[in-house]
Amino acid sequence: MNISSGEPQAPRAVKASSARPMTGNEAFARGAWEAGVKVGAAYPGTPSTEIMENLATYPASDLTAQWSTNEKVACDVAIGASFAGVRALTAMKHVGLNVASDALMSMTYIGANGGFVLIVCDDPGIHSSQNEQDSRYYSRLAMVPTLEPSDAQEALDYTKLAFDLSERFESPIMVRGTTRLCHTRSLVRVGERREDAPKGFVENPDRNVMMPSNARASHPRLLERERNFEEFLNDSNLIRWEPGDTKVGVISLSTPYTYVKEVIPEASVLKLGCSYPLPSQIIRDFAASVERLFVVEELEPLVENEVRAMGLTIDGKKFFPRVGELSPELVREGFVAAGVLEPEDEQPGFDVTDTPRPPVMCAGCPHISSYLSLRALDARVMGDIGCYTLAAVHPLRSIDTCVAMGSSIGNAIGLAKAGGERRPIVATIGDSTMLHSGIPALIDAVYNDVDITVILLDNQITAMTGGQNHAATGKTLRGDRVHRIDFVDLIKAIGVKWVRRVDSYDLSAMLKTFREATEYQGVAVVISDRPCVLDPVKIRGERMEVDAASCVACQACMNLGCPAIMWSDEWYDGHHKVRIDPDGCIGCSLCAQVCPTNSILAISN
Amino acid sequence: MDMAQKVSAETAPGTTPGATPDTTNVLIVGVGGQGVIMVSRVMARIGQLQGFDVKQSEVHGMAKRGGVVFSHVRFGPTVWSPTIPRGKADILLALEWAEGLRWLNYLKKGSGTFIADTRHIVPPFACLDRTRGAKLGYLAEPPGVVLDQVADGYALDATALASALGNHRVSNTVLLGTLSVVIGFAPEIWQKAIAEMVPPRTVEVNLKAFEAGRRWAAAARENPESAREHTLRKPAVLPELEARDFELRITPEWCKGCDICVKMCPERCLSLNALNIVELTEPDRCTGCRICEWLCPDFAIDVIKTLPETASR
Amino acid sequence: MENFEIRFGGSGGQGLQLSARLLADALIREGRKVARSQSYEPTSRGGLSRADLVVAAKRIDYPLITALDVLVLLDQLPVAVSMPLLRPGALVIADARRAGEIPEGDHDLHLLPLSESALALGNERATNIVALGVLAGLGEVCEHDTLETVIRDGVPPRFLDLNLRAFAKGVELGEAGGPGR
Amino acid sequence: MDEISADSFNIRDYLRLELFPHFLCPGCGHGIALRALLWAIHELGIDKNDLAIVSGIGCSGRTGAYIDANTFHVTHGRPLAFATGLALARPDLEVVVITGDGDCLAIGGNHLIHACRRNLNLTCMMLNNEVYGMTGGQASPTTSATRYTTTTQSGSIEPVFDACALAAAAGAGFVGREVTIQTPALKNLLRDAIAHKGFSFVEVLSDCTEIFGRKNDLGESPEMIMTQKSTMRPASYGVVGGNIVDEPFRATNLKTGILTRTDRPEYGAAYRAHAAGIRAARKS
Amino acid sequence: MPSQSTARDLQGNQACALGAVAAGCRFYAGYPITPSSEIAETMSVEMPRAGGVFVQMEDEIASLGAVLGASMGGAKAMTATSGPGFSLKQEHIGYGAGAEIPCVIVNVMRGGPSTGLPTRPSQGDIMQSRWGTHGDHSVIVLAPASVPEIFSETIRAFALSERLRLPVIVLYDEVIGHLVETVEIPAPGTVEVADRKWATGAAESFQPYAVTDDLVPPMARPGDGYRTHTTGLTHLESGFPTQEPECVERITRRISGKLVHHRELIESYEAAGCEDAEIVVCAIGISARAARRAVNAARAQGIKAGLFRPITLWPFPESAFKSATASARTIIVAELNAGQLVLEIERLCGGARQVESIARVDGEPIEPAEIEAKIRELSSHG
Repeated sequence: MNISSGEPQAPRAVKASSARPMTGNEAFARGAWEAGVKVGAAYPGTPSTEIMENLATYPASDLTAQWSTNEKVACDVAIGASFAGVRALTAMKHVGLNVASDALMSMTYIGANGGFVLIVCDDPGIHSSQNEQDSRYYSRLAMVPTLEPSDAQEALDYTKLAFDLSERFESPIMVRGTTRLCHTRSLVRVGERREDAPKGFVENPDRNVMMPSNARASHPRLLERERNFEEFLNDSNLIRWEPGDTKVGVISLSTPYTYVKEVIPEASVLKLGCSYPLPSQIIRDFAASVERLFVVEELEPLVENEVRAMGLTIDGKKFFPRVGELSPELVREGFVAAGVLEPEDEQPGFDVTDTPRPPVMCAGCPHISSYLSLRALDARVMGDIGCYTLAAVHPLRSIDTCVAMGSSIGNAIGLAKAGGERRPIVATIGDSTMLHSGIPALIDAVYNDVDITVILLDNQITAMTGGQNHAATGKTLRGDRVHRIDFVDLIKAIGVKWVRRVDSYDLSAMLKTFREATEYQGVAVVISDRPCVLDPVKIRGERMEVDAASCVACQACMNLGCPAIMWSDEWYDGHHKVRIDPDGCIGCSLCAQVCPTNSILAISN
Repeated sequence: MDMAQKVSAETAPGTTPGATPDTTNVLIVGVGGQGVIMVSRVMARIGQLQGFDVKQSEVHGMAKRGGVVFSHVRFGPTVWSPTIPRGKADILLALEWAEGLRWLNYLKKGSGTFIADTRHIVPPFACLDRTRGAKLGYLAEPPGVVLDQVADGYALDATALASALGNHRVSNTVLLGTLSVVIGFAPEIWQKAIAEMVPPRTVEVNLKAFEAGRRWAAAARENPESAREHTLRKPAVLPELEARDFELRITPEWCKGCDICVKMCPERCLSLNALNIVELTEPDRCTGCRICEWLCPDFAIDVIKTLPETASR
Repeated sequence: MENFEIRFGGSGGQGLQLSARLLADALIREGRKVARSQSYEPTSRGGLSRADLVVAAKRIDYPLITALDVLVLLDQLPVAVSMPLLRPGALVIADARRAGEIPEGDHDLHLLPLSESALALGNERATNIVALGVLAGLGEVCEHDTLETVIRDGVPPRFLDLNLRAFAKGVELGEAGGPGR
Repeated sequence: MDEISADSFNIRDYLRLELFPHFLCPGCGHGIALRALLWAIHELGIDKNDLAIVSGIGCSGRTGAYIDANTFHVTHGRPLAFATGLALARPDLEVVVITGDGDCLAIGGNHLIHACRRNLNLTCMMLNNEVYGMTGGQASPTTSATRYTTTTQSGSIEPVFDACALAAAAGAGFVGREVTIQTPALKNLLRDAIAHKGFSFVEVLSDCTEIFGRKNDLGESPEMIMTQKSTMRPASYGVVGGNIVDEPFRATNLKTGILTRTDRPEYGAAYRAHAAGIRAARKS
Repeated sequence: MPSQSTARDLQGNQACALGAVAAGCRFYAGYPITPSSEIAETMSVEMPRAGGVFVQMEDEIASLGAVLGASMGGAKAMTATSGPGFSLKQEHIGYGAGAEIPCVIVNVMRGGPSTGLPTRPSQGDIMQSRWGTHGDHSVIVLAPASVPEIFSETIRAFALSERLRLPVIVLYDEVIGHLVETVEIPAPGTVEVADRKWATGAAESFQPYAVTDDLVPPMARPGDGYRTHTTGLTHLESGFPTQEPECVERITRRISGKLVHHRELIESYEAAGCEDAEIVVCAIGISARAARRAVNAARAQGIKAGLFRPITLWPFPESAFKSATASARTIIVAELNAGQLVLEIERLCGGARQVESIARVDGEPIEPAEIEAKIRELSSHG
C-alpha cells in the first residue's frame, strides 16, 4: 500500500515534457508492448477495439496482433500462447467476455505459464452496447484478480504490472477499462519494452488438462491464490491511502476516483487499483480512520457489498446511481444528498432549444435497401448486432428483435419452431457477426430443417466498430492479404440449398430475391452484396440531386433514412419538398429508385 | 460539517468549485466528420506544450457520421476528471450551430466564451415529422439570441471563410484561429500543434485558415457590433403554413383488394380487412402523402385536404 | 356527222388525250353531247394509247365506242385493235411515217405526213394538232373555227404559235385530201 | 416558398362515376395510368368538354369510357386513324389516344409509325402490359422472351419491339416512357406530352397481374409495379437524350422519362397554313 | 361569283370529288388505288381550297378510320377506294353503321377477286357493298351510271348519310369512273347542304342514342358540352355498352328501322319504257348504259322492252321495281360479274317471272349488242 502525503495530489508526477498524450486504449497497448507481450488476439468491440489496433502498430517482429473470429477464439489463442510460455493479451468489450468466459473459466483453473492478461472494457452509460453489465462479477466468478486503472498512465502501468502478476501468481489477470477511460487522452510517461526469453511449453497434464479429477484438485489452488494476492495487495502501490479530512472517507476506483478528487478533494480517499480481491485489512483500517465511509464506484455495488460484508458501515449506491456512467456532477450530487457537500446555487440555464441528433445510418448504407425490402415483405425480422440495428427505429422500423452477437439465426429458428407466425421469418446478420457466431446457428437451422430466411448483410467489413477486417475480407489486422472466405461456398458447404447474392443497390432485385427466398421452404440465404460506404474503399457513384420543379413532397425518399436527404425550403401540397446534400450523397441511387416522380437524378453534367 | 462549510466557502464566482482553480475547460462540439477530434487534440497539445497536465475525453457514439460529437479538453497544473462538469466550461467551441446550443449549458454562465460556426447541419431526424405543414425539427435560435446571453461570444461563418480558402473542411482550423485569440499563447505554438495534427498536404491551407480565424477574431474584438452584423447568418425562418386538415376517404365498393396501397404506404397505415377491402387502421400515422391515392388503380382512395374555414383561400 | 364515234389511236405520249379533249370541247361548243373515254392501262408512255369520243346530238346512251366513224392513227400500235371496230366507209386518217401499214378494207384512208409536218414545224409533238387540223380540213367532223378557238383557249401560250401553225398545216393537208382510197 | 398544391385535382370531376367500380382486374396498372392522364389534363387546364379520348380495343381501350369527356371507343388497332381524322377536322379539341401494346404495335403498328411520321398534334398513351389481357393472355409484340402466355406455353421466343425507339425512329416529336408506380412522373410526362405540339408517344409500363404476372411468377401487383420501376432508368427529366442514373450501381435496361423531344412542324398547323396559302393565292 | 351553273367536261371520278365538295364535304382521307385515285387527287386540290382537310393515310383502313374520326368531330367526310381497299374498309363500315357515324365511301369497282384486274371494269362488289361487313347492319348504296349522276348522287350520298347517320356507299364501275362527260355544275351555294341533326338541350339528360320519332337520334358534337361515349360495342341509348337481350334487340331494330322508315327519301331509280314492257332489263352503271341503247334498239324493232335501273342499289327499290315490272314477262339482269344483282331480282320476282342473266366476267364492259341480242332472243317476236 502506498500512503500519500496529506496534500491533495495528482495521481502521477507526470511532466508534460517527458510524456505524450494517449488514450486509455493506446496506453493499454503500450503497457502490453512494454511488458513484452508476444501474442495479442481480440475481436473488435466498442470501446475496446483500439487496444488491438494499437498493439498492431508495434513492430511485427515484436509481437503478433490479430483479429480472431470471436472473443472466445481470441481468448483461446491467448491461452495457447500462455501455454507456450510467452506473454499473451486478449482484449474485449464486456459482452465479449460473455463469449470468452467459457475459456476463461477453465484458464483460471489452469493458470498462466506465460503472462496472460485479459483487458475487458465495460460500457457504463451504454454508449454503444446492448447492455450495461458489470464485468467485475466475472472477477469473482472466475476468481481472476482484476486491476482497475483510473487514467491512461495507470492503464499502461497496470497492464504492465498485470503480466508480472500473472506469472507471479500463475493466474490470468483481468484489467478493466471503461468507455471513459478507453477514450480519454491524458499524458503518459512511457518506458521501454522488456524482452523475456520464451519459457517454452511446460508439460504438466495434471494442471493443463481440465478433466474432472484435475479440476477438483485445482479448485483449492484458486482459493489459495486469492489469499496470496490479497496479501500482495497490502504492500502494493495498487492500493493508495490518501489521508485527508477524517470526517469523510471515500473508497473509490477507476475513473470515479478522479471525480471524487475533483469534487471533494479534501476527503480521505482510499484508491483501489484492484477490485478483486479486496484488501480487507486496509479497508478496515481506513474505515476506522474516518467518521463517515463512502464508496464511489460505477455500476454494481460490488466493493460496497463486500465492505458491508466485512461488517463495516458504508454508503454507496444509496447516493451514487447504480445505473449509467458517473460524472463529477453525479458524484457531487451524491455527496450533497449525503449531506457532505452543500448544494450549489441553482444557476438559471441558457434559454436555447435542443435539436435532436440521434445516430443514423450513413448515406448510401447498403443495409438500407435490405430493410426497405423486408418492410415491404412484411417480414418478422430477427436482428443482430451491428450498424443495422438502427433499422429498428424510424424510418426503416423493420427489425423486431436484437439479442446478442450472432443470436438472430437462433432466434429465428426458435420463432419458426414455435409455430404460429404467419409472416415470413427472417434473420438479418452482418458478415463479421455471421463469422463470429452465426455459423453454428446456421448449421443448426439446416440440421433441424427449419423454414427461415437468413439475410447476410455482407458489407465486407466490421463496420460498427470502425472498419475492422475479418476472415471474409481477405486481410489481417496488419493489412496482410490472406485467404478470403467465400460466403457462398461456406454456406453451401453447411448444406444450405438456396443461396443467392443480390446487389444491395438494386431495390427491386432485392425485393424479388427476398420474396423468393421467403417463399422457399427451408433455409434460404440471401447475401446483400455491397461494401460499407466508409470502409475499406470509399465508393462514389454519380451524386444525386432533386429536381424541385417536379418534386411533389411525398417524401417517399425519406423512408430510406438517408442523412443526405432532407427538407428543402420549397413546399408542395403542405409538405416540404426534399433536397440532397451533395457532400453527403454517395450516389447509391436508392432514393431515385423509390422516387415516384423521377425527380431524383444524377448530377452528371 | 466543517468541511462542507469549507468547500462551500470556496464556491465563488469565476472559479471552479472543488477543482483546481486554474484548470481551463474547453468543450469542443460538432457533428461527426467535422473534425472535432482534430481540434481537441490540437487544444490538448497546446495545453501540453504550455507545460500543463492535460486530459481530453471523447466518446464514440453509434453514429460514425452525422452524429453528435463532443470532446472535453481540460488543462492546468493538475487535472482530475476527464470530463467537464455541466456549467464549468470556460470555452465552448462549436463547429456547428445547433451543437453549440445543445452544449451551451456546459458553459460558465457568467464568464464563459462561446465560439461557434453559424453553419447549420440539419440532421435527418429533424425532418422526421411528415405530417402536413410540419416544422423542421432544427430549431436553432439565431446568433443574436445566443450572443446576448453569453459573457463573451463569437459567431462566425467559419465554413464560408474556409470555403474562401478553397477547402470548406478547414472551418475547424478557422475556429481554432479565433480560439487562439481568446485563449492567448503564442501563435507559433498553435501553428506547431496544427502542423503536427493535420495531414501533411493540408498543412498550408490549415495554417491559412488559422490566420483567417485570428484575423476575424481580432476584427471582431475591435468592433464587436460590426462583426456581429457581418457574420450573422440569416436565421432559419420557417414558413408557417395554415394548418390544414386532411382525410383519407375510402370508397369500399370500388376497392378490389389489390394490396398496392397497403404495401406502398410509407407509414403502414393501411391494411386489408377480412373482406379484402382496404381500411385505414393506423390513422394517426397517416401523413396525407397521397401515395395510396396515386397508386390505387381503382380510385378507391381519395385524400381530401381542407383549409380551415378562417383561411382566405 | 350528227352522231358519230371517233378514236384517236397511237402510243403513249403522243398527245392523243389532248386531241380528244380539244375536239370534245369544240363539239360541245357546237352543241353536241360527248362522252370521252380512254385506254386505261398501267403504261403511260410508249404503250398503246387511245382516246375515244362518242358524240351525239342529244343524250348519249352508251358512252363507249361500238363502231368507229372516224379513226385517227398516229402510230402502228393501235391499228390491229382498231380496224375491226370500223363502221363501213369510216374515215381513217393515218400518219404516213408511223402508221403506214393500214390493211385494206371498206374505209376512206388518208395516209398523210402528219409527223413529218410537225417535224418540219420544229416539234414532232405537235403531230396531234396537225391531226386535228386534218379533221378540220376534211370538214366532216368539226368546224374549223371552233377547233381553232379551243386550241387558242386550251393550249399553253408558249406553245400556241406552234400549235396554230401545226393546226394550219393540218387543215392544209386535210383540204388537200391526200392519198385516199 | 412556392406553395404548389395538388388540392384542386379531384379525379372524380373527370370520371363517369355511374360506371364505377370499373371492370379492370385488381391491381391493374391501367387504373393508375388513367389517374395520371386525368391529373395531367387537370394541370393543363383542359376543359373536359374539349377533350376527346379515342381508344382502341382491349383492356386499355375500355378505360376511355370511364372518362367524363368526349370518348370514342373505336376498332382494334385503329384509334390513331380515328384520332387523325378527328384532330384534323377539329384542331380545337385536345385529342388523346389510349391504346395497348397489341392494339398499338401489332394490328395498329402501321398507324403508329405513320402517325409518328405525320406528326399531327395528338397524344398517344400506350399501356404496355406485355400481353393481350382482354382475350385471355396471349403473347403480344412486347411480350419478353421466355415469358409464358396462353400462346407461348413454353415461353416466348419472339423478339420484342422497343416501342419508344420505334416511335422515335418513325419521327414522333415527343417520345417518353414511364412506369405506373411513378404516378406523378407519369403525370408530368403525360402533361408534357399533351402540351407538346405534334405527335407525342408515351409508353406506360403497366402491369397485368391476374393474367400475366401470375403465369410468370412476377409477384403480386405491388411487387410488379416496383420491379417495373427498378428495371427502368430515368432519363434526365426535360433533357433530350439526357444522362441516366445507373453507373456504377444499377443494372437496368429501358430508359424512362422524356426520350425524344424535337420541334418538327406539326402536321395540322402546317396543313392549315399550306391550305390558307393556296386559298390566298387563288384570290389574288 | 357566277350565279349560273357551268357545264364542265368532267371525268367520273372528278365529278365525284366535286359533288362531295358541293355537298359540304370538308374532310377527305384516302389511299391511292386504281381506278379511284383521281378522286383523291382531285380532293387534294379541292379540300384546301374549300377550307377542308385532305389527308393521304397509310392504308384504306386508316382512311375510313380517319373519316369516321373526322365525322365524329362533326365534319362531313368521305373516302374513296376500289376492290381491295373496299375489302379493308369493311370493319369500319360496320363501325359507322353500329355507332351511327355519317360518312361517304366511294367504291370504284374493278375486277376481282384479290388484286384482280386493277384497270378493268367490274360490278363485282354489288353484294359486298351490302353485306361486306359482319353482322346485321344498315348501309345505303348508290349506283350512278353517268358522270353527271356521279356528281348528283355523291351530293345525295352526303345528304342521306347526314340525315340518317349511317355510312353511304357510292358504287360505280371503272368505266363510269373514267368516262368524261359534261356535267352541269350548279353555282356555288345553290346546292342544298344537308346537315345532321345536332344535339340540343340539357347535357345531363341527353341520350346520344335516344329513340326519336324518325329513329335518327341527334348527334352530340364534341366541345358542345355533351361529353358522350361512342363505341362499336352494342350500346344503350346512353351510349354505354349493353348485353341485355331486350336492349340489344331494341337498338338493333331501331338502326335497321331507319332504312324502312326513310325508304322514300332513300330510294331512287330510273324506269324507262317499263309501262308496257314485256322484257325489262335491269342493270346498273355501264351495264345500264348498254342496256339503255339495247332497249332503245329493241323498241325501234318493235319489241316491248324497258329498262329498270336502280340508282339506290341498296336498299333495293323493291316496290318501284315491282311496279315497273308489273307487265313484264321476262327480266334480263345485265351485270359485270358472275351474277349478283340477279340474285336479288330472282328473290324479288319469287319465280313469278323469267329472270335471265347476262353476266360478263372477262374484264370488258357488256356491249349494247349483247343485250339487244338477248332481248331479241327472249322477245315474243323472236
